[in-house]
Amino acid sequence: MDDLFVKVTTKMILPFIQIYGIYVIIHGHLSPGGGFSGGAIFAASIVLYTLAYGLHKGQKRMPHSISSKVETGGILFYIGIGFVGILAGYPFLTNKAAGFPMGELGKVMSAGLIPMVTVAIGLKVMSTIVTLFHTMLEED
Amino acid sequence: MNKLFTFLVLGGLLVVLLASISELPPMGEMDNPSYNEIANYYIDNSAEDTGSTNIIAAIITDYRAFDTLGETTVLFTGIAAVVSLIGVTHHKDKKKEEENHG
Amino acid sequence: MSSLHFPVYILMLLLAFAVTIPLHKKPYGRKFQVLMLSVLGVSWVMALLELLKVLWDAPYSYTFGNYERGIGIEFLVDEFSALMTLVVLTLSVLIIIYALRDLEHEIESSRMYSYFTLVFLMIFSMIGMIFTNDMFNLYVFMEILSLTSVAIIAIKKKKDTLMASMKYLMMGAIASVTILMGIALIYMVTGALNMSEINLEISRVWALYPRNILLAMGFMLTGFGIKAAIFPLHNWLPDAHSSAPTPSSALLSGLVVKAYVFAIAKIMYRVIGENISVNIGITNYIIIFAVMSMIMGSVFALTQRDIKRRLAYSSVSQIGYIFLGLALASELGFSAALFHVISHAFMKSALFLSAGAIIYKTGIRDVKKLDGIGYEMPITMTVFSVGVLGMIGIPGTSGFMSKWYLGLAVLDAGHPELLAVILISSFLNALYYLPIIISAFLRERPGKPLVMHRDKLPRTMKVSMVIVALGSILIGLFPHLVMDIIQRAVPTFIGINLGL
Amino acid sequence: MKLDLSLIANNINYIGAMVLFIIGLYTVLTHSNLIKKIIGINIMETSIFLFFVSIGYVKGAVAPILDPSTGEKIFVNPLPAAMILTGIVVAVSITAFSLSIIIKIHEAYGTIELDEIMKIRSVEVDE
Repeated sequence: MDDLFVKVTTKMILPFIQIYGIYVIIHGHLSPGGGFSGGAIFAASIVLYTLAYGLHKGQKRMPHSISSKVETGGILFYIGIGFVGILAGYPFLTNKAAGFPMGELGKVMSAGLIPMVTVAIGLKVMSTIVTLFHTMLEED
Repeated sequence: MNKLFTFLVLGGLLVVLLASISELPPMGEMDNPSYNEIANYYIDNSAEDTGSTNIIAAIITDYRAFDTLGETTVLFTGIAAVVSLIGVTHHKDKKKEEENHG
Repeated sequence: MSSLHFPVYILMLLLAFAVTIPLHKKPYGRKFQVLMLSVLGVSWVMALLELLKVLWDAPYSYTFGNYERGIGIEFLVDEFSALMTLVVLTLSVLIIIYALRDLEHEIESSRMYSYFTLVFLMIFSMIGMIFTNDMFNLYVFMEILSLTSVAIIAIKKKKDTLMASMKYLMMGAIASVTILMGIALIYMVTGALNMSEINLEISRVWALYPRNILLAMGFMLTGFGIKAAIFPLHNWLPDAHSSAPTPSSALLSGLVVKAYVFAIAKIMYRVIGENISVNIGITNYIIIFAVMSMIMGSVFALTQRDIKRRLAYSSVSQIGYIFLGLALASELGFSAALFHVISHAFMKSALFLSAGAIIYKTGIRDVKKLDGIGYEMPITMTVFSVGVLGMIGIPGTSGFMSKWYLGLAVLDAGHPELLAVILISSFLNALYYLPIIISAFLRERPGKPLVMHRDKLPRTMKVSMVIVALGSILIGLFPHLVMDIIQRAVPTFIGINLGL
Repeated sequence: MKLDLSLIANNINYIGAMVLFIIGLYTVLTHSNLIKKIIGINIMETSIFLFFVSIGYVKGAVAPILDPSTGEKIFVNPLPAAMILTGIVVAVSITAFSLSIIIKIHEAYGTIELDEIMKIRSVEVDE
């Protein structure tokens, strides 16, 4: 895959895909989308980069040491958010009653734990898809 | 022969399934049993309870957030399983040690 | 009250530890083993406290996210699920202690971290399946369990292991899909996912949509039948359980299958309800399949020469006992089935661990070549004999007690012909298990005199095997310890159906 | 039973789901290529997703996203859609893992056709 057109086009559209992915993640609680779809879109950009530039450069973009930390961190963050509910005297993963800031309906900064969880899921999904892709490529 | 047998069995199963459709609740009706007070609760109260306008996001990350924790764990399990099988080991220091000793 | 949160603490401790294992930079070694065992120890203590609390107070429900039952996800912590959690954690601790040394021979050292990640996720998902009172949550945990249980077989990376795990994964995926279809059909008519809510709703809608419930039960029983390896759907189990590393075999045969059996028990009695289950006639079909499992599993086991395959086929027949108890739809039968879940977990783990020890030391898998092994490895063969005697049902072992309870239940339900089936199956058990012990203790291997040796095994393997065997004997001598708890839990399953 | 066309037209999604389910099962059972078997399992999973989402569908309703400016509307049932999101992720994990097993099987046997693998294995047993 050593094609100049592919490489240049990839470089041009990469930021747009990534920004779209971030947008979908951040607006997960307001519009269709959310952590899974946004994470998948973001991961698609890195998969595209790896396809255009080869495995070696792709892995430099998303090294395994970072992606494994992101995966672990995503779940630990999720568990941590859940324990906020217990610390506040409510069951696991309580949102409103546990004192998360609710904000105003329809704004980006609202809905308590939902955006936080969505971001954690988005990061997790992104790194998982990229790691799966890279691991399977490495095998060949 | 074997293929024909499978074909017949699955054909029979398909007939049974299709015949039973006529007795299922019809699709798209407002008064279906599944469109009950639980679904209405989510629609009516999600803005109040969670402050999210996307009701599906409210369900997956708040009402049923524990499911989603399980789901992220499924993803983690998937990647752990794949890495356990085909991953290049990332504990390189260990490997080097073995080479030195061996 | 913070002790309410014990199920969450146990689950989250296991999950948090599991996800941090891949980050360990140091090579696998002593420090990690100590850390792992201490995490398991802490969760074991919490499970014990949980059980004591439930016995002391009462069963309680735990709803996530401060929502009502039905809106959010609910955990129902009753006596039996607390006991089952304790059993799962006890056996997991012992099997992991055994695995510390045994695994070195079976999988690459660079995969150790991966293996323990998967095992911890597996324990996590089993405990989740045991506690949950929500259909879809059950499905999610079940998927984690089916992925991890395949992965801890495939990790050995031998040729036949790969094919066995592929088969297991295929069957497991089909089973998951069918179970999800069943959940969808039930959701379609009840609109609820919470098991207790469905139970309230279903007696009302049953008359309106009988075909729907029947179809759903058909799908779900097929799915769980595949996962729990009931007779015509068992063909993945012998390959998978026999080719896996020994600790995986013990975990899979002892615990994983039991988690699925407990799930089907929940669905038959807590979700659909005893009356409807009997009314649509599925219990009769389950009795037929259970009887076929009991007989055919033993018959297949007779023909196997590989010791682990023989044990695996024996699992098929023992699962038949459990399903028979479940299908009787009476309190006695149900409690006998739950008792056998626990007693078989201990017996089968003891058998697999001791068989694994024989393979570890001598490399012999053929049962015909085990002559005189009892003198070479007396402790191992004693543990094996305890398991075997339990399987046959010699008085004083836990297997005898579960057969006793099952026999009483069968007579109580008015099926004396099934008693004959139990006896025939026990006889077949004796036929394929006893020769192993007899040749091990009484026959001489050519060229090796019958001199008593000490087992040349790592201490961790010996200790864990002996404790599992002692647990099995303990349950056999004091069955009331377990039975009382089960009998207190049975009313939460049977007889709660309000309508009809 | 008289064939009623409106019955078919009204329940076309359910019929489609059932047919897809059987097609998937047929693919899994009859094809000897392992990748095709995985595709079959994916078809079965898709059929369940179709079935589940159809349960939540209501005629004339819109996607369950509140819009404070337009006010009250009929929404479809949000719960099945939320569950299907989880189901899709589960399906992805299973597919990824089974593909990685297939990679290993190809390494070990040099083929992914089940009948050829069986032939190789029977030869190995004979020896």
